[in-house]
Amino acid sequence: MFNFTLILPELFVLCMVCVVMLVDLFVEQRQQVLTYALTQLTLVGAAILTLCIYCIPTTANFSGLTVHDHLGSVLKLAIYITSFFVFLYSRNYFRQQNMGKGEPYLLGLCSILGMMVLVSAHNFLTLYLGLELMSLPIYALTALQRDKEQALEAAIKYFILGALASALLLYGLSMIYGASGSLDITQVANVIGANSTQHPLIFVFGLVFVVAGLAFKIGLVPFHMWLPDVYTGAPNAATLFLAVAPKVAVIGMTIRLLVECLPGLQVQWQELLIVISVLSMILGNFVAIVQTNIKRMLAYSTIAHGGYILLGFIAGTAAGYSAALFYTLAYAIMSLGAFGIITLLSKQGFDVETIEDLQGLNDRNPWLAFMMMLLLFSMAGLPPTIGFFAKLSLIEALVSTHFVWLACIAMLVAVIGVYYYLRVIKVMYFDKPLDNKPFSLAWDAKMAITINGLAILYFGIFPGALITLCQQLFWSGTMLN
Amino acid sequence: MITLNSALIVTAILFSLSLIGLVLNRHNLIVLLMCVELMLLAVNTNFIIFSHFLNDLAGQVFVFFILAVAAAEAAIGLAILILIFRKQKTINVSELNTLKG
Amino acid sequence: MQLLLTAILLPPLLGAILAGIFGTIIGRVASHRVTVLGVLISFICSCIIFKNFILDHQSTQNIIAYTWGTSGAFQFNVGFLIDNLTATMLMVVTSVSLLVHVYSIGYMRGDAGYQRFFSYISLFTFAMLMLITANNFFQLFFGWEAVGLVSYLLIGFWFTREPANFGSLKAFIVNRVSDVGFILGIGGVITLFGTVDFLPVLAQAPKVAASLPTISLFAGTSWSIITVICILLFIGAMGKSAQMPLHIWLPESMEGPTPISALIHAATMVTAGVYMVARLSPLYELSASALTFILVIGATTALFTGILGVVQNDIKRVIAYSTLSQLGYMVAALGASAFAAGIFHLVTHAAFKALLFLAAGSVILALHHEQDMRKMGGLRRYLPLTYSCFLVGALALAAIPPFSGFYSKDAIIEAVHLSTIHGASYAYVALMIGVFVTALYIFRAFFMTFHGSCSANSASQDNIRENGWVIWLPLVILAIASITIGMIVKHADALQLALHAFTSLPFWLAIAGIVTAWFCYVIRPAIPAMLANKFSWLYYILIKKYGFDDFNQIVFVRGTRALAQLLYNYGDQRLIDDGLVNGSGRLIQWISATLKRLQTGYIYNYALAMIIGVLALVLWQMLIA
Amino acid sequence: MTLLQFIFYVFSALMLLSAVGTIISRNPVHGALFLVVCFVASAGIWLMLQAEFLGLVLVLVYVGAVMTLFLFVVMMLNLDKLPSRAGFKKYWPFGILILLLLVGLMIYVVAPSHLSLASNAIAIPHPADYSNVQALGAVIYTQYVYAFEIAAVILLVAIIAAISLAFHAFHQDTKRQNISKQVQTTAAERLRLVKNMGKE
Repeated sequence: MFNFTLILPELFVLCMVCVVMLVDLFVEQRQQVLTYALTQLTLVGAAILTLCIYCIPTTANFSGLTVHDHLGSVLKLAIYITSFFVFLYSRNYFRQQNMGKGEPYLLGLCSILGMMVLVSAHNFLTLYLGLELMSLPIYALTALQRDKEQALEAAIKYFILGALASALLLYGLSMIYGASGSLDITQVANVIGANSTQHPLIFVFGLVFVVAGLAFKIGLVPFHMWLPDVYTGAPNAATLFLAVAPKVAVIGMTIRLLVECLPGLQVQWQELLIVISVLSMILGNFVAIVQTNIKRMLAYSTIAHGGYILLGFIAGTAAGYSAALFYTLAYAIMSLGAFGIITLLSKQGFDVETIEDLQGLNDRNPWLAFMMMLLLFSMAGLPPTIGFFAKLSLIEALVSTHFVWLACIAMLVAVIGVYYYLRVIKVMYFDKPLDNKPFSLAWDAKMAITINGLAILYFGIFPGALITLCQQLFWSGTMLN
Repeated sequence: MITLNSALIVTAILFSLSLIGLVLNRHNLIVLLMCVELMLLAVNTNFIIFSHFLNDLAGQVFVFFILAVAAAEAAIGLAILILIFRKQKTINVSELNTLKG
Repeated sequence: MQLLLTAILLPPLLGAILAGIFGTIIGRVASHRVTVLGVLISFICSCIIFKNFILDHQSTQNIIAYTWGTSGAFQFNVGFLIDNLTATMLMVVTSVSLLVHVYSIGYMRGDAGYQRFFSYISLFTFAMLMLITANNFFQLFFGWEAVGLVSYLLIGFWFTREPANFGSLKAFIVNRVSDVGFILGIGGVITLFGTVDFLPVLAQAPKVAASLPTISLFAGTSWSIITVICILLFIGAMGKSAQMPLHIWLPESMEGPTPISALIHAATMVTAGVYMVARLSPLYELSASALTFILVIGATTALFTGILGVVQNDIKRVIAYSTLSQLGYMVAALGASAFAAGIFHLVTHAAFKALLFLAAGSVILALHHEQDMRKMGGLRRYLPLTYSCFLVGALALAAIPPFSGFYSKDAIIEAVHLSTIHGASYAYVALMIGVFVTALYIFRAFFMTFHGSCSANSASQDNIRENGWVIWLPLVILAIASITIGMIVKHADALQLALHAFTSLPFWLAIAGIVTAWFCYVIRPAIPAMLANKFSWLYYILIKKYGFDDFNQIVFVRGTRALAQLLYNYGDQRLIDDGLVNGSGRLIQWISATLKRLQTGYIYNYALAMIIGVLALVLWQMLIA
Repeated sequence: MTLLQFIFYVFSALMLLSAVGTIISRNPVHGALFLVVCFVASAGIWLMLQAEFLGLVLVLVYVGAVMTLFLFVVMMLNLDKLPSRAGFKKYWPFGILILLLLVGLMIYVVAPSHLSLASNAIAIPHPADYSNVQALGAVIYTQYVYAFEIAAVILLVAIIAAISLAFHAFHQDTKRQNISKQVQTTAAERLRLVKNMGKE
């Protein structure tokens, strides 16, 4: 009933949280590198532990509160890897912006623990706790730049709207609990599956609230409004953190809730998601065009990407889910690089904010500009980058389930999207820099950004392995029910 | 004998009242935090109602944890609120709109 | 096998990358060394494959290296199909490429774009190898386009020269026109067979053809789909293999460096069309109409472009028209279903045409880039080696036994003679006259260049001497090949065939051509001028190359420009720019700005949006439930 | 109407009215106090629904700790000026609309024709010796121990976050006690003898 081997990664991260906290208390300000190193070590260790238990077959653990399966493990690995890069990119930023000693790392690790709980949750209770454990540190992280009004404003907006979304989600979950009599994902799925033709209305009622909660966390219209403000106002490193791994975790949660728990209500949630997805793609791409702030522009593009991810769920087939997951991973890599570069470019007392701040980046650091170009190409979905394949597989899944009109809309707005990505490239390559000083990077950051950028290309040219991995996760038999 | 319908309708009213509070309050940030507490109270009551009528303890356990989380949430929310007051000397919701567009 | 193929394909690519990207760093010598080494490796590996398949008769191999992508039931594979045809082509491509690489070391010495040149030809070799090893249409198309691209780059290699730019542009555009046919053909294959791999397509073809699928291209007409696909694919081949009327780019391509003319525009790339048709021969066999079309086009090209060669004065252009004519022979062989004869001629032609080009290049180099034959003459004394090599090439081209050209051309003429499809008799006559014309123009060039009085000014005469070994060694090797290939292939009855030639019409036609050339350009040099005066209208037509260029210039170029101007003024500027682009741009801007205003910055508005959103969705779901 | 029902409605009314009070009060102190009333009333309802332990916890933890925290913060912020209720006056019909919509939907959804549970679920009254605390404790520390640990981490996060946000250490004008310096002090530093120059 209690198999501690299967939660070794979580246990390890939890222990390391305590270690980091204590170490951080007793080391001097200038030996901060220790906290950083321990944090990265935690991620590496957790990754190794996760890989060690990867092959253990799917098991429900802790009386069904959590589940060990390949989906969870893959998502966890994605979370470790992206977070590793996030900390690497933000290290200097944390130091220069005076965001405290070890707090960012500590909060980040707690949040990562929450994500781990979230993606392997198998009960509404763990789902909720994981979600909150993931979100609460991010609220704090956003406000950690305590002298900046915008950061505080972003934090309180994020906090209050996030609490509202949690409450909506809980309200929905309470309805589903009431109607099904259980909190366990498998049991709820069984109850709903039992009378699949006619559901009590209360299920649909609860479902809408659940979808609203999920849509808020992914950042989808009309629950998206926090997203541009938080992305813009938060310190660049916090934006970087909250744009990447939590997205992956929340998509994992969406899979758990919609695909594993509520497949019986697929007809209903498909309808909801279609509306939300179309609105998101349109609004995200349109409003991004008129932005002058690069973080805000990317925030709106995030909304659009969220809409694209939903397309996979709308398709409602294994191919669709795997396409959605693949898109999510692709998006994680892309936004990791894009926000990473923005974070790296920020100097003491100078945050990269507007698109003009990137002017003539090619003259200052051609490699960085090239990487940014790759990332933007990928976001725009141009071959031979991973973004292209991600979009392609989504469209394919849609077309094979006869949502051709939806695929057409997706392609159309994607074309509009290309415009604002290209504008950034134009600014980087053809405008004169405001500041002629060459911009150099530390070796580790340079290496990380190179790996990140080349991953975009690598998975664009050889997407086979990753696609196959995503597909295998949704083969029947690998899931618990 | 309390009926399920009436109990659920009461919590629905409580839930919508807290939503209204969130939307209509334009001046005091702290009231927004209180509205969040109200919302969670409505949800909690919902769970307890269902737990009661289903004869299932799981709902109560859920409430137990929601209470813990809500307390943590309140602490963080208030901390941010204090920071804002320190920086801007106001907690007026309608003055917090530098980020927009 | 896969390893061997990798060893064939990758070294030229690596060489190209090294010489192209790091050329300035590693220097000139290292650049040619890496590229020559790369091609040498693939040559050696090709020899192994050649031995396995041709000599040891290994069976056909179809290898799928890796799956590049999947779209529905559709797979894009990178794969290789190796059989006798591929093995032969590998041998031709790598050997000629190797010799040209070596030759270029001498020919390109001192050129500013030395590294770039070697990078290009190595890249070309890679692309050509991809083309001939492909096992599916997509990879074939990749190679097809890549060789076209390199060809375009190399024709315009000296991009400061106006004709070079013009020539490269022309080559590019003509090939694009034919590509339309090719792509449509591939599309047809996909729709009809549902796959792009050669083997399944060819295996299914008879079954599919038996059901007589038809398509209505124009209202009321009904075409066999197989014929349509074959002709569309052949249109692609017409562009690449320069068949009338898409031949106009090949003479212009002579603006590139001479080694390129030898490698790309004589021996390898232009034969891609022939290779493609031969590769798909089972498909073509199913359509008699397509074969007739091919036969007529091939024979026409063989005769009429050959005639043009008679009036050219630029030595490279003469050989270029000769290439056109010989490609016509190959295509005619394909049309007569003599695919083996066509490929045989391809192989022998590769040897002697490369030889002729390289010999001409040697002359040009010795005369400091002088290409006009009227300014040459009597070079026999100064360039004895080049002279004899050119003679070997010319004899092979004129199909004099026992030189290699004789065997292949004889096979083609015999096949056309025996063919019973429509147009075969026309083709036979055209090819026969072509034999005479071939001998005439090549010996005309030969006599004008090497015999007669020396017209080069006396000051530079002393400077004319043979070039270094990197130049003459490839010449000698190719000359030996030109003499022997035919005999090696037909080893059993080579002698018998050669003896038989003395009683056949083509042989005497060729001899007549040589004698005519000798008489007109050595004995009585006044005759050509007189004839030109007397038949000035004919001469004019020939000089104008039957008016193809002018026709294109007037109808297509000017017509297109006028149409483009019209479309630009009304379509582009008014409708698209003002209406659609700017209009939709303005619309998008307006929508964006409006949506942007919704983001007010107030928490309560955000919360309101969420609440309205959730309530609207609930209401909607309740109403439809 | 049974007595139980009557008590339920009284508590419900109290809860809802104080909720209204919370959201419309101009003075945050009043708002917080209304919220306390609301919590207490709902704790009463929870008791009636046989969730005795949680009812008590609500009063103890929520009213006793969280609401105290709220009040504490309100006092600390020292909001001298009471804000106007302009927005409320203008938009309250809109609020009523939301209320009616949601409640209407709820009534529709939980109508016995749509929710079988509503008509046939009958809560079984627990025997007199039933201990809600014991039952909850039994599952929380066994079946739900994983969730319990996560909740503990969440509370830890709350501590870390609250301290790292509100702690003033990085500001130079903060007045702080340096205990080691305080302990190491010597007699000379403590007492300085000043000669009184004024009068003998």
